[in-house]
Amino acid sequence: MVDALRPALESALLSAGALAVAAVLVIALVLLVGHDPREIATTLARSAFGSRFAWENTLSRAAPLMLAALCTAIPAHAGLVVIGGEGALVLGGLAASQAALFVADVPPFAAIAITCAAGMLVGAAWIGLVGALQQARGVNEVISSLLLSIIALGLFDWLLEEFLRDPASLNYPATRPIPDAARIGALPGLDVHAGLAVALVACVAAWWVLRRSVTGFAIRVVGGGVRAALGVGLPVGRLVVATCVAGGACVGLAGAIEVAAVHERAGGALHADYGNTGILVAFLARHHPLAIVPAALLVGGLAAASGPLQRGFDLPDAFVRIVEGVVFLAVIASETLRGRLLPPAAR
Amino acid sequence: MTSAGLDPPPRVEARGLARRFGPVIALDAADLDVRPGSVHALLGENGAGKSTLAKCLVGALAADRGRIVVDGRDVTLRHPRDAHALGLGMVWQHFSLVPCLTVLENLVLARPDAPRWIDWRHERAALDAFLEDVPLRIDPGARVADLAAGEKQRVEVVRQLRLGHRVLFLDEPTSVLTPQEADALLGRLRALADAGRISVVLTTHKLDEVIAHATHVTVLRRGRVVADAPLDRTIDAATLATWMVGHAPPSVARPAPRDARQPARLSIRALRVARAAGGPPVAIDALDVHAGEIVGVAGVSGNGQRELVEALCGQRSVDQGAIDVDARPWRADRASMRAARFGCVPESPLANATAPDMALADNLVLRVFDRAPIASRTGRVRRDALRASAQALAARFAVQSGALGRAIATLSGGNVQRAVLGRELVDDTRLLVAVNPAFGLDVGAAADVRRRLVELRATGCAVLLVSEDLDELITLSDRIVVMFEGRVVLSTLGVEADRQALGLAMAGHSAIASARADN
Amino acid sequence: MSDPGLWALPLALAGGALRAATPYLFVSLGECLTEKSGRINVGVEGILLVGAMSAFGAAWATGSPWAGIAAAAAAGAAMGALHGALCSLARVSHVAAGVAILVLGTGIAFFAGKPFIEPQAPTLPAIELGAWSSHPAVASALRLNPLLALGVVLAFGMRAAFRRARVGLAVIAVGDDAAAATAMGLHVDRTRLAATTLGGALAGIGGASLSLFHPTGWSEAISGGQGLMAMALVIFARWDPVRCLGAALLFGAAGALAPALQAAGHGHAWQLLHLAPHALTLAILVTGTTRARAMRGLPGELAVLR
Amino acid sequence: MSSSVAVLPRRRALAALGAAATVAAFGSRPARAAPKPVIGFIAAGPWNDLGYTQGHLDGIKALAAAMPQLKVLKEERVPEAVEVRKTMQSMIELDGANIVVATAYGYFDPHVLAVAPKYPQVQFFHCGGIKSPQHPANVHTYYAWSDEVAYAEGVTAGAMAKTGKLGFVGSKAIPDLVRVVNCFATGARSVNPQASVRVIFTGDWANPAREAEAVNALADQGIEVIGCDVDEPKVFMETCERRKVLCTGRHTNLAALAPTRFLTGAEWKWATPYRQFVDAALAGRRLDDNLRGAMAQDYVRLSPFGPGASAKARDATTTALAELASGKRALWPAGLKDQNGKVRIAAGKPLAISDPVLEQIDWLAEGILGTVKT
Repeated sequence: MVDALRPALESALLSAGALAVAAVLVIALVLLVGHDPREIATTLARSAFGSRFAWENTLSRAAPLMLAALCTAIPAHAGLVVIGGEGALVLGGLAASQAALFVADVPPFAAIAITCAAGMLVGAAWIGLVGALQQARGVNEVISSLLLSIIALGLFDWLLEEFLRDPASLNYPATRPIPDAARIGALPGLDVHAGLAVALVACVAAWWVLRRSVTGFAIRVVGGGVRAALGVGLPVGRLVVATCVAGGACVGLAGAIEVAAVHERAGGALHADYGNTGILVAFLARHHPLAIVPAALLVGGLAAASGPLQRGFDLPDAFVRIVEGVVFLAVIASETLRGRLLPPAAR
Repeated sequence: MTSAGLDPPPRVEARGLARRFGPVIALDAADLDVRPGSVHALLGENGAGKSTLAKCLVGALAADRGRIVVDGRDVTLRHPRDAHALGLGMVWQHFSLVPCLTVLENLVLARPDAPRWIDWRHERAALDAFLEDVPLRIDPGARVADLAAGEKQRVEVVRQLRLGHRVLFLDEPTSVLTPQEADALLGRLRALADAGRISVVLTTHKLDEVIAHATHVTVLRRGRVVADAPLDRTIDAATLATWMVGHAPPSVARPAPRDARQPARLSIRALRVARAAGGPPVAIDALDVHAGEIVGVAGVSGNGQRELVEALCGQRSVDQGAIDVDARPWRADRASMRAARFGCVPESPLANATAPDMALADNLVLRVFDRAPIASRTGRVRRDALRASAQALAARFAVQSGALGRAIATLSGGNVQRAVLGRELVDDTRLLVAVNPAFGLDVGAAADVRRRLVELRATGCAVLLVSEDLDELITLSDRIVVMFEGRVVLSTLGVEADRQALGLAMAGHSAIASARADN
Repeated sequence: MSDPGLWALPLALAGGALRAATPYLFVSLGECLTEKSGRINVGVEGILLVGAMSAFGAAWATGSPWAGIAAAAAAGAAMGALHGALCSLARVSHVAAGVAILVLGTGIAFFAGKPFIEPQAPTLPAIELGAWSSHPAVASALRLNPLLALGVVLAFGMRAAFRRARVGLAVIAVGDDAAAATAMGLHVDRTRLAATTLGGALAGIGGASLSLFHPTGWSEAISGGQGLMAMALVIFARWDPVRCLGAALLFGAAGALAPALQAAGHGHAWQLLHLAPHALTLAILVTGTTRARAMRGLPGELAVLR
Repeated sequence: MSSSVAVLPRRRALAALGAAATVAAFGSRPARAAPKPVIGFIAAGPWNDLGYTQGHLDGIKALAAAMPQLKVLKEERVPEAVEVRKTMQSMIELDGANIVVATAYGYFDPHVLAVAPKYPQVQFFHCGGIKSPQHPANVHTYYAWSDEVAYAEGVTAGAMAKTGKLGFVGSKAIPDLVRVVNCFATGARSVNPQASVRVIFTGDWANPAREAEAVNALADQGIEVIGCDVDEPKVFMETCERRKVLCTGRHTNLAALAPTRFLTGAEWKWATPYRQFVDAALAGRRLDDNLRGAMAQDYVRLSPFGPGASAKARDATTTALAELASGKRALWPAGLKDQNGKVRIAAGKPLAISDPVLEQIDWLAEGILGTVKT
């Protein structure tokens, strides 16, 4: 077998195996609560991927998850575990909603660009701070990103309710609606907003930069061996902070798109857990930017199936959470077999 | 709990012990006789086999052949537990103390019979009583993390004694100690041994220590015992040095001396770099490497060579002083490295010079991936060009073919070494820092590496060669400096290099002498 | 009765501290134990929920709140053991394992907890320390959670164990330097698994305190991020169980500050008050760490955690 | 788009609302004959939360019990984001729903408004939103005004509080809550002019720990009766019982949670509008754009008095309700001042419950201690 194909094949085998194990566990759970696993499976598959509408449903839910996952996946290439995307997402959305208020008379394309740029800027600054603290002071990025995320959520509430609330938003406290120019519409011929295209482009771009470009190569060297990276003169600090800035920009963009394509304003509903679910997606994808797409589709598909499962089987929403948890558990546990499943050929 | 001094130490003998690691014969039919109450030095260069011998005797390593006899009885030591039962224990080079706990806590926790609930007053009293009897000064209440290396070493020794061990093996015990600390520690151990309470076996390079503190010496070279004698006044440092390093074979490849002095490419002035493991900082007042010159750095490992190399490679920050390359301050960033055509082969290349989980091919191109032909104009990594470059670099030192796509961590140590050499010793290198470049290679490959170094020198490259192999240094170097305790203590021309003088300097002989002279 | 006004503030803070401290205390003690052994569990929020749900369910089914506590401890231990087992697998990220615990724990708690939202279960009897006072506010502030009493004992007990018990020192040793601990003959993986399991059990009991004492009842909003808060608290307390107690009381008081100020008629920017503990923890983290030296008290093995 | 848009007067949304809201009347214009109704309900919280969402669940259950042959769909914990759009579509596309009821405030603008035009044959009902003429024709809103029941609660509370010190725990300072607090205070002051109401907003729709802390803070201040409007008041009630503070309920009948301290409560009765949705669909009739109801329309009700309520308080409450119903007493009386003493309702012009001004009220009435965003 060609050596170069081994890692890819091993990843595929591991994922397949993990999904199979997860399926067995879920089937056991379904039997335990007294349903027919075949019916559940059929409903799940049908409502997630079984029709044009199901695909639209799944894709709509997956789109923000892809961008949010990049917030964890990109810094992971430089060796950082960032789990604070949620806070950067809502702050990015809030910034976008404010920037959009100034672009009413700007041509739509520019208005959208400015709106998104504002979200990206704030997200980048927020997560960039995580990288900067890690490089400058050695503060563990897991903990600092978590704390900063919680702080961001509190700041969001405070800014929204004290300063930015539109009095006309009445019973759903929110900022003023953004002008039409800044709104993002649906993809042509598809009932999914254009944020999906942005997310796909971002994943492909992240893949290209991280896996194909010279800069990405340098980033992976930093993540793979800091000492070697220093030894060949790579600017480790700058690269680490850059990955955080890029990841933050992605999740901030997710917030901006939520505002521009879905909410048309920033309100409490921006805090819809995409940032946290994104962490799950990133780990499911083993931080590979292209694998984020199927991973997000899996998680989005499960979410899409939640409704039909609730309605058809009277299963609570939490059922899908358990399935998510079991799948995730199996996938990360399977990582331990890497390198052992297909050991490299002996000399 | 046993109290010190009750049981006399057992006599420990090794008869014809042998051990090989793959093709390397680490120990070849070695004999050793450790008599009760002796301080027995195992002297030898790196790789001479002294640590292997010691490890076999404490059950940390199984011998392939030979017998171990304790108090006249043949014993089998499969595990350190077996050695513990016989009263044999080892103080390792790397401390096995938990940094955040106190000395007393460490000592108690290490005891297999530690009580579930510990009465610290009782333990403290017991330790104090124990220490009254043992001339080792330690502060039981101090946190290990706050201790200097010498204090830690004393704690390790006390721990062995507290565990009831009567024959203590110390692996390079003074490598991280100041001369004063080393003197004090070994003096105390000698006193205990003289009192007949313990035997000590210490592996060392340092001749002064042997002369000052040992009662017996066994000298090993390339896995064989070359000398074994009680120490008396007839044995001086010069004799030991000769035993240890042998008589050099005539050098075959000694390069012709450069006729004209080239300008200094690397220039170090008043450098101060903090040491990783504590201890005195690296302090180099002046060191120059000129174009077309190989400067060898001799010294026992752990005397600051590593920190010097790390500072040069940008892996460690410089506290004070200047490193200049081509008369400009050295920034160790990619642009400067490129401009200086800098190459570096550090020790433990897998950990220090590779991204272990990345493919061999990727690791081979770490110096060139951001330039044509690998980097395209658009900033893309061209995989075909990368593969071609990697293939070419791999071929230079015959790295396992067909492994280019494999994670480099899955390759053998020799292959990793060759891969890093292939990457760093390219033809246009103009400034090279290399640490043990031939380490782990077979004879042919080692010769190839050395030939390559000479070729580089001939093309005007400046080479700083850090090596634990004196033969290699003497053969290749235009000048040799010896590092001891972070300082350059000797500088000599390669052609004039005297093995004995080098050996003495490496062992700190001249340093101690000059330090004493200064006072 | 006269209007106590701002004078009620210290009393409210004291009462709030005593009421709200218990879950913080147990979760942080559990996390402290886990982190001392060199592991981190970012999924404690999930364990807190599982604990609250199972405590309520068991108390409801058996009629005994103590059975509820036992159930919470068992469920928490199971989740902790799962986390510990995941972490002991080579190449598995501790953080990812924690996220798995968070998702799975939340799912299990919400799924199995559906039937327990509406019923009422017996709650833990309070220790009425304030019975002497005729002032109802004083009496109420001093209605002590028996679990808090247990937690105080536990905090001091844990500190004592970390100082005096062989097993406590062993946990510290494996968490500070696994290589040295192994050289000492300690079993690193086994010790860590035990610590993580026990840590999970404690977090479960923290959940029991939520559903059986304060604020009582099972609802999906019951934890309100207190598990995440407790993670910050461990850092705030610099990995010392008794300081965890102090920090838990402080964080509890901080939670009572905003409503107490509003009740006294001072209601501005109180949203930010809820952030104070996190911001303070971050500040401590940033000022306490330098590139060269990890924060004092930080278990050595945590510095390299992934 | 259906032609019914045209018949709506082109007025501002709030004005439209005011006109339409005197009764929850049926529109008179018949629509096309509808197929068999399938009704889908969507909630942001968990169904059985003993709170806001439970209020809807009770209505759904009553509807299902009354019409066993009706196909009823429901989905919980649907975020107010793209999820709710897809859930609405999923109910329509996969399960054939032709009536969609969205119960969370955040669902309306833009989510319901965005999905509705894609399914003109489906009727969308949103709880709490306000439809304006430019919104899609098949969108309706419905809501129940709790002003009278809150006033009644206030009367009971005021009559029970010897010192006149009342408290109130709210989630967010939104107009709907401000209305309720103001009516609560006005009611209390109608029996005890010295009564004061200290209000605490927790900032979260549901945060049991903070709500319990709020009750404790109020109780520590010597407050005798506490009202509430949070999404999940279970813990609020239990804490009041424990602190031996009288309390009033919200959303559903919570008497069991505070057996000795429960006075009364403001309950929704969503079964009424839900029945109207289905009946209208069956009859092929079109409902008003903005359906509103209060006590008279059986959209809300007062919980039966609990043991905590004295006979005097019960009488005062019953009297007050009767006087409100007969118009003898004004719910929003002329000359009502805000907490700073500024007159907010002009003399001689009491406000009707349906007055659109109340939909965006942002001031607290006299006697209330607390702040809303200024």
